[in-house]
Amino acid sequence: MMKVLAVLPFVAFSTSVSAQDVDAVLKRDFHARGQATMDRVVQDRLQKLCTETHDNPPADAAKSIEAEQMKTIALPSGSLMGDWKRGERIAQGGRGLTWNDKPGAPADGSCYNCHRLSPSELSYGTIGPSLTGFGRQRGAGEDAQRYVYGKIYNAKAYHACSQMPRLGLSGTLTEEQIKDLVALLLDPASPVNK
Amino acid sequence: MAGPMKMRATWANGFTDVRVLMTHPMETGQRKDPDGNLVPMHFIQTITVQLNGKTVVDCEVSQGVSRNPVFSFRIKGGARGDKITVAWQDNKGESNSIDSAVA
Amino acid sequence: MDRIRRALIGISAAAFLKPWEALAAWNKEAFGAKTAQDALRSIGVSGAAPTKEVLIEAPEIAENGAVVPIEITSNIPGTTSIAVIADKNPFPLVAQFRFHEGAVPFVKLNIKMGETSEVRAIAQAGGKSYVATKEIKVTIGGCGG
Amino acid sequence: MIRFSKTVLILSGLALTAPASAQDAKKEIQRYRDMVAEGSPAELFEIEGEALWKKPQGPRSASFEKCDLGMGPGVVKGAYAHLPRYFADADRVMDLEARLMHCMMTLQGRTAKEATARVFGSADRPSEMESLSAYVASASRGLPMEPGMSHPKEQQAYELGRALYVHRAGPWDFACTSCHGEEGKRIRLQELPVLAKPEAARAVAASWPAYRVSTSQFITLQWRMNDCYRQMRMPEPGFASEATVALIHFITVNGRGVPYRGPGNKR
Repeated sequence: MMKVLAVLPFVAFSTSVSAQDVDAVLKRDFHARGQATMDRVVQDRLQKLCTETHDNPPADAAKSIEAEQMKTIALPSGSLMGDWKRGERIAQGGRGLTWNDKPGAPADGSCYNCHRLSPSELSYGTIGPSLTGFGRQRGAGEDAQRYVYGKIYNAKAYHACSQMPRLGLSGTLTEEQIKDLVALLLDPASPVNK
Repeated sequence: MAGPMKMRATWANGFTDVRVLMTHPMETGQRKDPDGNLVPMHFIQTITVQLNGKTVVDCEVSQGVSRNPVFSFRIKGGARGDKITVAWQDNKGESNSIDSAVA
Repeated sequence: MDRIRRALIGISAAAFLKPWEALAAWNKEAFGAKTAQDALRSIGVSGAAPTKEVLIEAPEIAENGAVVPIEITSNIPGTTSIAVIADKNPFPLVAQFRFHEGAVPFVKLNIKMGETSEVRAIAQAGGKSYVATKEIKVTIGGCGG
Repeated sequence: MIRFSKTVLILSGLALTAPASAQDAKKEIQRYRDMVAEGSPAELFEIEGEALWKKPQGPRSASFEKCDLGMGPGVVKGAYAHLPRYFADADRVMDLEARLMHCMMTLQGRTAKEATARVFGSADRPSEMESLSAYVASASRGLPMEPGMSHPKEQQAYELGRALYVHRAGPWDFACTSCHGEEGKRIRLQELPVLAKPEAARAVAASWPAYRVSTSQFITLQWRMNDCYRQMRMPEPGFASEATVALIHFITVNGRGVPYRGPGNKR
């Protein structure tokens, strides 16, 4: 058995590591630093499900999680359109919540890390879909505003194992900042829609 | 004491190619340290390249050269075993030099 | 101080110089210039003629402005110097190289660029100046590695 | 040794217009990386590291010259190519930095606290660990990467690394796979290797540790793990801990067989 293992490292081992093992390792090997406290290593129900299923949860489990996450989204009353210029700055920046960020200081959205937005920005990521022209295609109506606000606040309400952070629920972005990002995506004057 | 330098001089097809690495912060005087204090200007200003003791290239450079500078020069002629010397001096008067034989 | 040093070097016997004592003086005025024009004036260049005989080999997009590799070759016979200027840098003149007998007018170096800018290479030969220009875009990178 | 490449002069007169497409942009960025890699200051760190290797340090005033990196006391050549591996004297799997730390404690008589007080340096002051890593890694250039995979603890470390790689946690719900899970993706302009796959892992195994041009620092895989977890908004992993060594082992085993050509160059 040992010999087989040695020459075939890419097959599954009998020495498999359980979720409990990983939890114990994280609790032992990681330590709190700055605002990154140890409660962050504890998985919630969603994180457990996505880890166990390699981000492919069974449909019913996904539905139940998505419904649960949808309940966390509290839409502010009135217009959800903020200022796209401030939104562009929030989309460009990548600060917030790390152990060397100042606790309480405003965070950014890290949007360009994963998405293409304003076409003039050449340095954009591709983990998420391109959002260039998003408002041109979707319009800037109330439904579009609600969808974008909700998606930024808690992307998991739409796809249980989305790789996009729950930027509102996690306390990363404020209501005002999310509105500014809604404007960046939907405002006809935003460079995203030019 | 200045950090290390490294040089390689190679002869091929009638030319000697010289590549030299220098350890130097090349501070612009505009960068702040983690405590928010400006880091004073500190950068190499002059460099000479000599072949067997005779200057073939001399350079004046600014803080606009990247940290840990790397330069390549080319000399017509030269021969294996010739001595190449590269020396620098910075705005604080610190200096360093290295020599090696053409390979 | 520089002038005193230069004077001292002038009177000392060349045979006893340590390598760095043969170093040239530093053109404070040119390197302190805040515009490309002022820098050029300070190194004695006016009305440089655009040319294809000075080649700038550099990427059109630099992933990081802290290190922008640039390689310059002058094919103009009798080239005695090459200056490198990044127009939008706070101090545009980055370097000036003087080539003596035996040197090929060629240099490769890494420069800093604060933002997207034209980079110029100015070659001097036979009392005339020639310029090549290339725009280099500076971008924001990922998380490094 | 300086990797010297002949410069190409013919190209420079061409292509003076701005890149028109994403394809051109990609090509230009590759050209940028190639040109930067031609003159890597990584070699300056190798020189520093060699001096540190030979310098007596700690309460016992000992150098690293009797440090056993797995090939016998003092053998540097080829040692990096066989790491991480199981060490019986410590009864655990160690990567290069874990082993250097072990030598600091057992040979030089330094405490764990002192040995890890400053493991990640700055541009102004590289850490001892970084310079030593540059030196030791450079002595494996050209040799195939063959991390240990025969001891049960080596297999356990690999499995722990695999499990950590997909483990989602923290306020942003990230796992390694959030960025390094799908091929062809990038953050900003940085391509993201899928480290569970041999093709991508080989490039990593062959080139780390490396000089990072954006910060003028020499960076190691321990630094990479640390900074990834920072950006995942997680608490800090212990330096050379079982968790970080397991991840490094997972990546290196996935990329094994490739000749080492580092220390490399990173953006």
